Amino acid sequence: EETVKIGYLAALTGDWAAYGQTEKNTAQLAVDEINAKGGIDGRKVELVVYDFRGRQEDAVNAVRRLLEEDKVSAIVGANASGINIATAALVNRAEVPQIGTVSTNPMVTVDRKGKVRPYSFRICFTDPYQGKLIAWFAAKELGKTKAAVLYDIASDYAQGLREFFIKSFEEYGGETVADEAFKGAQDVDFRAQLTKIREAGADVLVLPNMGKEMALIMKQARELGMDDLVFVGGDGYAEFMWEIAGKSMENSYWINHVSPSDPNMAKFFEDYEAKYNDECKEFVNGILGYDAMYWLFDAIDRADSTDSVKIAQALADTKDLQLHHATITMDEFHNPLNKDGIVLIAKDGKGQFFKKIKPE
Amino acid sequence: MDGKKPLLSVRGLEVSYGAIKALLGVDLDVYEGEIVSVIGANGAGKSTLMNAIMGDVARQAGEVSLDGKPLSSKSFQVVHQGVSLSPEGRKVFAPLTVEENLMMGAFPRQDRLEIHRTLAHVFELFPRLEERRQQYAGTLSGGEQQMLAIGRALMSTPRVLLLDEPSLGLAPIVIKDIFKELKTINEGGMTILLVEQNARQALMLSHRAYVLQTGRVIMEGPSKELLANPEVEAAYLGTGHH
Amino acid sequence: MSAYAEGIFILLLINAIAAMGVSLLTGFTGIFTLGHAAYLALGSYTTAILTLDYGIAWLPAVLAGGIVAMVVGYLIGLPTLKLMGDYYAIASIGLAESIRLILENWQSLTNGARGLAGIDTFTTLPVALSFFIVMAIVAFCLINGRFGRSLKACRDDHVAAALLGFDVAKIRVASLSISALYCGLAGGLYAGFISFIQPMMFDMLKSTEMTAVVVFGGLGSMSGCILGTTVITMVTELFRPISQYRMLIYGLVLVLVMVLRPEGMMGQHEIGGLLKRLFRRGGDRS
Amino acid sequence: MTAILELDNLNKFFGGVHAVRDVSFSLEKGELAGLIGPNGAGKTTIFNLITGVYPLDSGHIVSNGKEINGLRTCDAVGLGIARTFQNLRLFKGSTVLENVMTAGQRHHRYSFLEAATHLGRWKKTEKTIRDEAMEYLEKVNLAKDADRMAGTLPYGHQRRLEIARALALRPELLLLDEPAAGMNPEEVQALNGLIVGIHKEFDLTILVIEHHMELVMEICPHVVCLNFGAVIAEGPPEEIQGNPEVLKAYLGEEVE
Amino acid sequence: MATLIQQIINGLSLGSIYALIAVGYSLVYSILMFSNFAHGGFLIIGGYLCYFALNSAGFNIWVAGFGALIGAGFAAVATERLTYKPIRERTSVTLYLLIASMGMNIVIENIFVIVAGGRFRALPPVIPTTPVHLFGNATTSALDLISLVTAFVFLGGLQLFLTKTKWGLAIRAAACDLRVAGLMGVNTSKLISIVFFVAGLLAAVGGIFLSVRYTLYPQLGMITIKAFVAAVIGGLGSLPGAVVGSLILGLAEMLTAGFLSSQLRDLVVFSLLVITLIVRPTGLFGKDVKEKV
Ligand SMILES: Nc1ncnc2c1ncn2[C@@H]1O[C@H](COP(=O)(O)OP(=O)(O)OP(=O)(O)O)[C@@H](O)[C@H]1O
Ligand SMILES: Nc1ncnc2c1ncn2[C@@H]1O[C@H](COP(=O)(O)OP(=O)(O)OP(=O)(O)O)[C@@H](O)[C@H]1O
Ligand SMILES: CC(C)C[C@H](N)C(=O)O
Ligand SMILES: [Mg+2]
Ligand SMILES: [Mg+2]
Repeated sequence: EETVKIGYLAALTGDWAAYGQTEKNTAQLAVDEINAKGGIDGRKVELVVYDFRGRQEDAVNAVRRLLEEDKVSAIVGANASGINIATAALVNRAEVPQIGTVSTNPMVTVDRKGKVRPYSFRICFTDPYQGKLIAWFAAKELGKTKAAVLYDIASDYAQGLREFFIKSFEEYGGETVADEAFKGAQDVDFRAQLTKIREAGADVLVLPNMGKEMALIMKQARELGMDDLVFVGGDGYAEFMWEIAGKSMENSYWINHVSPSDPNMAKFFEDYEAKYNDECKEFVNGILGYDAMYWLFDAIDRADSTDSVKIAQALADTKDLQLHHATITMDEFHNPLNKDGIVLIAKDGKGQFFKKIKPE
Repeated sequence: MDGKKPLLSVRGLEVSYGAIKALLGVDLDVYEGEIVSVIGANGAGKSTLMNAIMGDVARQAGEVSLDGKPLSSKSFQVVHQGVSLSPEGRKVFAPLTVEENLMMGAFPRQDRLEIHRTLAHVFELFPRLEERRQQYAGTLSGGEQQMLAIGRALMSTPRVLLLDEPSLGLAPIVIKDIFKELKTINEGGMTILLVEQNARQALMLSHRAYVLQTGRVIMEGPSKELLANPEVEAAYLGTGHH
Repeated sequence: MSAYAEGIFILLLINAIAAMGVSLLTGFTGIFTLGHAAYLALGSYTTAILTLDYGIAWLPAVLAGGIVAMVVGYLIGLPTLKLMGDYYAIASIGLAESIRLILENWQSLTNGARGLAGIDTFTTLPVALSFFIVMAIVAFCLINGRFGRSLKACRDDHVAAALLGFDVAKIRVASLSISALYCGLAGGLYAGFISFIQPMMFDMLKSTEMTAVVVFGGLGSMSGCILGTTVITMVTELFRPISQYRMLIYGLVLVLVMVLRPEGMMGQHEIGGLLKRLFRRGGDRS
Repeated sequence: MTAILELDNLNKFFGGVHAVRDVSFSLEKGELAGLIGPNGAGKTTIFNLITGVYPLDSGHIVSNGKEINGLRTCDAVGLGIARTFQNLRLFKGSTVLENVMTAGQRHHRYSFLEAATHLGRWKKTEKTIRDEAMEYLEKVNLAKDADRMAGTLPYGHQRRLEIARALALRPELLLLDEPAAGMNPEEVQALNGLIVGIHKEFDLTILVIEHHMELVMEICPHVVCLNFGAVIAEGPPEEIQGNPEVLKAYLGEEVE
Repeated sequence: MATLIQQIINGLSLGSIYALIAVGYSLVYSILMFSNFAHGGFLIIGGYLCYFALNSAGFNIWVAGFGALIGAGFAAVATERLTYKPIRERTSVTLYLLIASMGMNIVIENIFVIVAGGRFRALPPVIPTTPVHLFGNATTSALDLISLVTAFVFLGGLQLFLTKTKWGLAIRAAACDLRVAGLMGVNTSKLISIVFFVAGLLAAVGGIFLSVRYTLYPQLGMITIKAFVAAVIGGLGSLPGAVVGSLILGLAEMLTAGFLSSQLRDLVVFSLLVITLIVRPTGLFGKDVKEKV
């Protein structure tokens, strides 16, 4: 019988290992489930996972290998916009679809001229929307007026989200009093920037970054005695941040794609726990990675082929597809339409559902 | 010397550098209170002999002993056993001052007061060194460095002092002084093994001598006899001055 | 050849071009560098920017990359190559990091730390091979003859070399410039191979690797450095799928190379010379 | 006859050390002169001043009527000056032959393009350089060792190789710093012959630093003696040998 | 004004962390004349040992901390015996040691990537990180003050040892010629082991401080490159230089980030390195011994 080879791009080591390990596990879970049911229309699924260590260079090499050596039909991952942007040219030239799990930057699916990249997809919402969610929450729900942003200049995601947030926040009448940058994967000391933020009198600090840096920032802010500053972060929220930031995390807010207490996901959490003897801590990556696989299964099924071009077409044609965490429909730019914005609150040592928001 | 046991004794010493055999079974004895010189052409293996006694190059075969006890194969232990070497080519510690170099010579010694007495003595012998006490050894002139190397070896007040070409690059007057000084310290009880290109002076100073040729002892005996030996004269003493 | 094997072969050729550059500087001129990734970076950025933003054809773009690297090498060499030994090596770390950070901060031109994606993949096997052959011939010709001898003189004893009439500073700068040219060209080809570049790719680790490869092959041996590149590229590429272990193995290789054969695989010899000797010896026997 | 080298009131300080003190003397073209003096008298320093290794603190160095103060080391050869070193400075990573070729190549040119391709004049020129280098090696009796690595030669041979390398520069003025150091009397004798031989054959002016009096007194008709950086005596060897100051500072009382 | 004071305090406190590490670099450099890039590796060994001793083995902080120091010390000695020593015995080119040390750093880092995983670990705040209010609004954390004091204590001790004892002299002699130092009666192997032990110990102290200040993960050793730069600016081989260089570097970084642009801070760091080398190759406190011809 013909098998379908699917590549998975995960950060198994490096700063993002926690995200990547979870995705790898959930992807394998999905594959095992589908194979247990006899595969997709009789085709067994084979998963090839490569580590990209959180670096574009390694991601590009891994994708080359997936395309040239393993000849996969489709690729899932990575979990960061910068990685997807770096690998987009390769997969589009090779005509193999790639689905980003939490890659939210618009450039993941459109090129520099604004044209859609035919083989690039994502399962999450995009940053113009996320920026608006954060701005709305900070301005309207928390009533903050003086925002500070501290963002990672080395990240496509962080740079984009910062820009979209500032634009929206000003539309909601707020003011950005401090706009500071750092270099992800290199900087660990943020006290200089935090001092400036303190001086600027900000009442909310917006963090559009990856987990490690956000955790260090929160920790150092509290150490500098900035006790009243409220943290509102983007979808980089991760449970591993508690280990670094500890109590400094408490009562921070996080805009995100999914909720850990989503009843539709209960079975997923159970199965995960049973298989890996570990709660699915990075649940955002877990859920989106899992559903990205199911989305792909569905597309392969509809394409009725392992041909990557046909699969890509099927992905693009997705309409009202019921997945576990949401029902998705692709727009012309390969972004799912109308996804929920969920706010998590960091409380009692873990991330909890706070509320669903819908900005006007 | 008959009947007496040698202080330093070398038996069947062999050393090679990779494929090159530098010493092919050397026997040599130095008795307490003696000055013994080793002469021989370039590349005969004189320096190798000295270094092998010190354990600074590996001995492939043979034994070296001091007072009947084997000498260690590690140079730092040999020094503690009472043998020290002024190596060929000066080898001073360039970034240390003259004084620090000399204090390094006294490393194995514990007797602080005595050390300062020896230091004063070395300065007496080489007044130039005292003038340059705080100068970095690396910036000394060639001859000054040679004086420092000798002084440094003296600082350890060893039972046996090994000198590898001490006169290299020194002014004639200094050579004379040094040979005189060697005689004095020898009379004071220090045993000396001396390697020299300046064979005539070495033979005039020493009690006994060995002639080394391509890794073998080809002649040995009282220095006076060797000095008078026409073969030695032709091969090693030259005809020029001195 | 499968596309994948071909990819590794291309990478190998590119690495070998860079290694020849480093070898010229480190092996033949005795200047240790821990910053040559910077010239790789300059070459690849020049090529990438020229092809992406200015629509210039790849060949002139690659050549321009080489020239930019060479000019920067020259300008850097003037003030810093009076430093000797370790101190130049340390300075080269600083210089390379500075260049990398400038690339990272010059957002409008380089897209900063996020890198440039979607570079045309023009470095096919014939392209890489032709570059390699030309560059290798030039390298071998240069080191055999007056230029090679003057480099070695500066390497072995710069004071004596000066007294033979060599302007040591000038020769060192010339050596660095040529070496930068090689790395710049390699960088341009690399950009056209990998399709995505980012300042982080040209960090200290990469620089160290470039020098280590040359040491591994044997300082003062051109063929040795090519051999060294082959071995190290193969080892690291073979272990790419098990990436957790790949870096560990890479580190171990570096250490083992230094511990077991600090004189390198080829010592100071060239493959040609060894073959000749072998042949001669064989002839004697018969 | 003009002076090929004139030192006029040279002074050099190292920190507090006045290493060279108002030194003046000159060498006529074609002379073979000796420079002697106690250790640390400043002999090597004078060589270093002449060849631009150290900058001069005051005074003038005139070569062939031209003032050459502040000369860059690498320009010394251009003025016809070559030297050897008290501490050997060979190119240890090159063969004996290459050492000499490296010096000799300055008299033959080919372009960078020819160097990078081995086309054009390359082959012929390289052959000439090699042949000439072999001739110099034969002069110093090292031709049989041409393919050995320079560093593996015995000490005395290395000294001769330095001389061959200096000769290949085709200098007018050759400065030798303790060429006989570490040699036995036999070898010193041979060296005497070599120096006298090249002096004649290449029409050289030679200034030699030595502590081996059997060398200096035998072959140098002109001897300069330094002490504490200053010239204390100058003249023919017989005169120097009898000079009480030289005796006291340098030779020691009784001289044969 | 308040900002300036705060930034200066930030700079000094960052500098004091660098200082702890830089002293280790300088110590090894002063004897073997090479920059031991494996120092970052020793640092994370110290950090992880302390972490596991506290969390898995349940020791109290004193025992855990002591164990970590000893452990890292031995790891450093083992590294020296297994890798540096054979190299040293074959060649005198110190650059080989430098490359080997970079290799060791990669090895150690990736051993932890494999055995400890990529997760971030935090040492419980064994060293208090509570804010300490200095004047007005200016704050620093207790940890920074302790690390500054620790750096000075170690520095003082080492400096006394190196300049006032004959072993210190022996270290400096061995630095310039190991064989000849042996000929003076110095047991150079033992001496070098001791130096590495102390360097490993210092690295572990740095590792524990860093883990508490930031977090513990395999790539934590990366920060040592800054400490290395500081050691060079101060003058490799000079311990006071290492401390002064570190404080200068910390200040330069924080003031650049605070008043110019945070993106430029590393550029300033490395430019400072290059400029120092060009103007004064041996750094602020290094001594310059010229080669005699
Ligand atoms: N490190 C080395 N590697 C290889 N061969 C060596 C080494 N040291 C010495 N030799 C060789 O060993 C032999 C003996 O050398 P050694 O230095 O002992 O001679 P020597 O009698 O001291 O000569 P000299 O009078 O020149 O000092 C020589 O042939 C020399 O070439
Ligand atoms: N770079 C330097 N720094 C400090 N002092 C120096 C330097 N070079 C030489 N000296 C000092 O200058 C003096 C002259 O040195 P020089 O080397 O010229 O002596 P020399 O006459 O050649 O002696 P020798 O016969 O011993 O070689 C010496 O006392 C030496 O210590
Ligand atoms: C894990 C997330 C912070 C990733 C982010 N949304 C990105 O696109 O890069
Ligand atoms: Mg000898
Ligand atoms: Mg001299």
